[in-house]
Amino acid sequence: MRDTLTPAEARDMLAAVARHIVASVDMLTEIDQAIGDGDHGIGMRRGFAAVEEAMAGSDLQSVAKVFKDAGTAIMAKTGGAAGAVFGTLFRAGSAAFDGRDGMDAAGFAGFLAQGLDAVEKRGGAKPGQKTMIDALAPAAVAAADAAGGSLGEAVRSAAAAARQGVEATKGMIATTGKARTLGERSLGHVDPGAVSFTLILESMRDYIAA
Amino acid sequence: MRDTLTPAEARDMLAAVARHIVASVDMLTEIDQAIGDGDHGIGMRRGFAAVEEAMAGSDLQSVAKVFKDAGTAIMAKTGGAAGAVFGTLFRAGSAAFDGRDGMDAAGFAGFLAQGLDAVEKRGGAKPGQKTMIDALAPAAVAAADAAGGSLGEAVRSAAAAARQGVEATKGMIATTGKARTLGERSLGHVDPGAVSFTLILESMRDYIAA
Amino acid sequence: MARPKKLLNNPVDVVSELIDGLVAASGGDLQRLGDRNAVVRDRIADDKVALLIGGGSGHEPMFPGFVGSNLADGAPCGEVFAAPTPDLILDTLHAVHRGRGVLMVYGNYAGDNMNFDIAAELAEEAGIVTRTVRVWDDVAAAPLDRITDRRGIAGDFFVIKVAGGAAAELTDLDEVCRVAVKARDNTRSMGVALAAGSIPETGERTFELPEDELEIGMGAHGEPGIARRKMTDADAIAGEMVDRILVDLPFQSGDEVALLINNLGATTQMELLVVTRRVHQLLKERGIAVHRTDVGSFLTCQEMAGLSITLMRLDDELKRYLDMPARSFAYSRS
Amino acid sequence: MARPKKLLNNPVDVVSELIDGLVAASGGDLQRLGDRNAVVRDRIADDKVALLIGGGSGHEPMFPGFVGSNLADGAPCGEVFAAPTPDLILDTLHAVHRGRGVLMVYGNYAGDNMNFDIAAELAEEAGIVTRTVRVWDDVAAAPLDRITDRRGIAGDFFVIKVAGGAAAELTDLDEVCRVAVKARDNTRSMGVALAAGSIPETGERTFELPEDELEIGMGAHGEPGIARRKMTDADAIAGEMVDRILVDLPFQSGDEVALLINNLGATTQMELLVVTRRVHQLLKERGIAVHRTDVGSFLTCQEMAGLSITLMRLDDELKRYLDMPARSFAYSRS
Ligand SMILES: Nc1ncnc2c1ncn2[C@@H]1O[C@H](COP(=O)(O)OP(=O)(O)O)[C@@H](O)[C@H]1O
Ligand SMILES: Nc1ncnc2c1ncn2[C@@H]1O[C@H](COP(=O)(O)OP(=O)(O)O)[C@@H](O)[C@H]1O
Ligand SMILES: [Mg+2]
Ligand SMILES: [Mg+2]
Ligand SMILES: [Mg+2]
Ligand SMILES: [Mg+2]
Repeated sequence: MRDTLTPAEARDMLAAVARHIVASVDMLTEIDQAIGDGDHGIGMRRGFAAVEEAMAGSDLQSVAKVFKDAGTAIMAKTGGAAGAVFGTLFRAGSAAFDGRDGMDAAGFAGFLAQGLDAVEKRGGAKPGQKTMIDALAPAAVAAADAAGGSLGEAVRSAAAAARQGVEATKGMIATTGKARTLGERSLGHVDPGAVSFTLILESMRDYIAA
Repeated sequence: MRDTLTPAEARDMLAAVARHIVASVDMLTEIDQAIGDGDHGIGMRRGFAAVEEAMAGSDLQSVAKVFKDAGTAIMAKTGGAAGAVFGTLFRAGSAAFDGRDGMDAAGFAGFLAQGLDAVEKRGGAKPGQKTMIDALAPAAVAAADAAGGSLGEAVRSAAAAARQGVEATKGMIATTGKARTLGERSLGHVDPGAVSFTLILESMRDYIAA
Repeated sequence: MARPKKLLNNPVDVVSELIDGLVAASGGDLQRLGDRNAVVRDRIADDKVALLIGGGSGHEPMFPGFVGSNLADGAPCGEVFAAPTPDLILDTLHAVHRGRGVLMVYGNYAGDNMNFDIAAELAEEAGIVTRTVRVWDDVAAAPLDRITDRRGIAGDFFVIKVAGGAAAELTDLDEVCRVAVKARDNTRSMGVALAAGSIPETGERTFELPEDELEIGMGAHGEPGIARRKMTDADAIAGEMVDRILVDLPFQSGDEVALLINNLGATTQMELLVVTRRVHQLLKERGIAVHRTDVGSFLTCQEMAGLSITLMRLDDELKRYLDMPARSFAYSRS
Repeated sequence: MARPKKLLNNPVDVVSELIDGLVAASGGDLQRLGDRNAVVRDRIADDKVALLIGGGSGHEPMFPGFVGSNLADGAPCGEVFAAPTPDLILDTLHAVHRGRGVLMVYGNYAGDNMNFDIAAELAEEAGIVTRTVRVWDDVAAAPLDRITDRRGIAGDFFVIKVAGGAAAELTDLDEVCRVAVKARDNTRSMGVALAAGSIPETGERTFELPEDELEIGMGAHGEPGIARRKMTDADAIAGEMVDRILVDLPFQSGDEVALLINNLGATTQMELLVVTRRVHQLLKERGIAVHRTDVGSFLTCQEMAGLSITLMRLDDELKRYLDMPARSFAYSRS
């Protein structure tokens, strides 16, 4: 268990995240078929395959740079709502690592907080509208609560909060994105973007724990 | 059993023929689905529904007129290959009754012979090409052979020959009409127009026998 | 396979209703022939050689969608997949005739041939001179030595476009006919079907194709083609089709052609464009120059999935008439 | 329900391949942006206000089919059903910019909004002025008091046509934007789906509809509509759709409108025309005059069966730009 990640470790972690997302394409697509247009999996695969490539070429200057490179790759390759949302999360969130040598719990909490802020500004959605924000917002809260402790603990606790957030989206009626017009019919289904976000955190958690 | 039909009887007979064809729409359509474009039944229904109407309004001047009126109705309403072929059969064939008071065996044989001649000229098809000609031609031969006898016998014998002709079309490869490009795949299927022609004769036979 | 779902009223009235829709959409350019299933242009120039086209319905926009300026003057519309009756053809013929005779262009099918021939004979009795050009562009329908046994498919469009241009400019029926024959003789097509269309009145598909197969050379009513293949990629199919088309005329290096990629009904534009791309590549490899490309629904077969490829070899005269501006429901070009 | 059969190569390359086809078919009028998935006009007048349109692919001919003269100047094309990336939008924006700013017109979807907004911010940093008009014509997507939550569907076409005309004539970006906003604000649409389309890369249909039902208000990606109905006749469905559209703006007796009957993919032209006929009848009954009617495939959803109805209320200004001649892959008018 590492408590502060070097830029190289952050890069390896994001490469592992990328592989995990790419491997989840079918599950994510299926979820989007239920309440969206059925392309979330293939979109995330495009974006995170690019992240894996970008990580191989990332120059390890800093954790901020590594996260920003990941965000740039997502933004450039994913397309759709997910590309803008996850690209914004990584690019805006990366600023939380500016001036920090490595990635620690406080940095991680800052990443989620600043990422959340930017995503809300970008898309205008708020918690409760059945988007990835419903996993991101509770994760940000949990990480802030754990910001004084270990990185492993902060990420674990954020991932658990995100997973709960995913469950909570089942009870929400979508009011943004392509699920918007489903109305009540969106009840009972989880939000695909929220699932993707949670997979990202869970995969970070597993990397750190390993 | 009538041996010479009056114009009124000829009209009633063709009305009965028309009802029989209209009632056979599904069977004829199914046969055309196998080797044609699947519309033979509905085409014949259009034409023979018009025959029934025309018969109700036919002026009973002569058998020739009654048959010609039927042919005109078929020509005007059926469309497709069948409209031209059966319209031509009735219109050209009706000339065989010119100058005759009623419809007897010789007139009937002339109807088929002159009708056959006109249909061959119109469409350029010859026996063996898997068309209604393969029922019409043997029926015309049988009727000619029976032309000296009773009308009932002539029609019965022509209908039987037509039915055999239908069976024989199973062994033929279509070289005209929409079944043309089926090639060997048309083997084993009967020709829809040949079936229609046979239904016409069988229905005449039943009317005369009743 | 499930029956296709269709948004229709009583299917018996479908031809009449679609003509009403076409006339409404034309904004006055088209008129219906009384209450008959035929359309004629609102204004036809005096002394013009008339161009009459037509055939069975169910192939929209063919034929009525190509009645318009520098295109056809009128079209009798038969019931679905059934040639129009001689009466209807004759009445439409009378409506478009302007004293210089009528050229009739239609697809080469037994039903159309017989019904148009009967109408032509009746017209002749009424003193109207007609000429006939039957389109037989489908190379899959018969070998070259029996070319007159071939069906007319999307190549109809090129012949109509050229004949329409010629009929707008030339004043002699035989001259217009000569140009149309030249267009016909230089046109070759082939189709491929992935799934069947259906006839509204029966609701039944006109053929069955296994889930993993396609048929090359399928006709516009579902008449069988020349080969079934396991589903494979678009480039392979396009290659096989182009090969069979090129060898037939034959088209040769140095030729200039017009290309038509026709949607048989339910195929996505995406697929049409992928095939367009491949055909362009193949023609370039063979040294054949593409003068112009049309992509879209020209001769459909209800909701049949599939497409056809048509090539017309051009000379200066064909090019001139093909390139003339035109305006109709289904084809407008400036 | 069986997976739709498609004639494609590797579905991952489908957008790139369809753009090659489109550029080939354009005969030089369109250029591809390097090896990117975007098309731009071959010649764009100096000093012209540029019109940029775009969105996810899979809706062909929307958007790239409407890049042409008096229409749009360029279109970045996202992957199937996915908004284009900011990078792609920005690069296309640079390619069409001629110094007078860029109007961006696209459908109102979260993904498009965010990606185009990011591109606009980056453009601004580079000194290029942009304006945005999001099309939200789908009355089924949200109530009128939340109109900015509505989706953009086939009404995109009217806004593009009018904006394209305005951008060709007017020299001020804000003026072009004003006209496009007016077009958008006077446009209302609704769709009905009978069967689902599919995404090439997954091969799966985007929704399931029982064999005997249709869905009114279905979105262009299969987003649910407002009502499921048992299959019924075309006139009943057209009536329900027209009612909901008319009441929304509202369109009133004395209004003059443009009408668009759009094929969502696999529907026959026969069906489109039957509905065209009915909509004309209904509008006539309501005292609404139809200035022009377009029927065909404008914004499709792969092989979805169904259609949409769009009305735009006209004034002299809108009519003028709508009626301007235009020429592109998917829309030519003289
Ligand atoms: N305004 C928004 N703010 C945050 N997340 C959003 C917003 N709109 C959509 N999303 C997220 O994007 C996901 C859909 O992504 P994806 O399917 O890739 O894009 P698209 O909706 O363009 O098909 C949704 O599940 C949701 O989590
Ligand atoms: N040239 C021809 N001569 C005689 N009969 C023909 C000819 N062509 C077709 N037929 C007959 O017409 C029948 C088909 O009729 P129908 O299905 O109504 O017309 P279509 O082929 O136009 O769909 C064939 O079964 C055949 O018997
Ligand atoms: Mg999606
Ligand atoms: Mg038939
Ligand atoms: Mg037929
Ligand atoms: Mg999407």
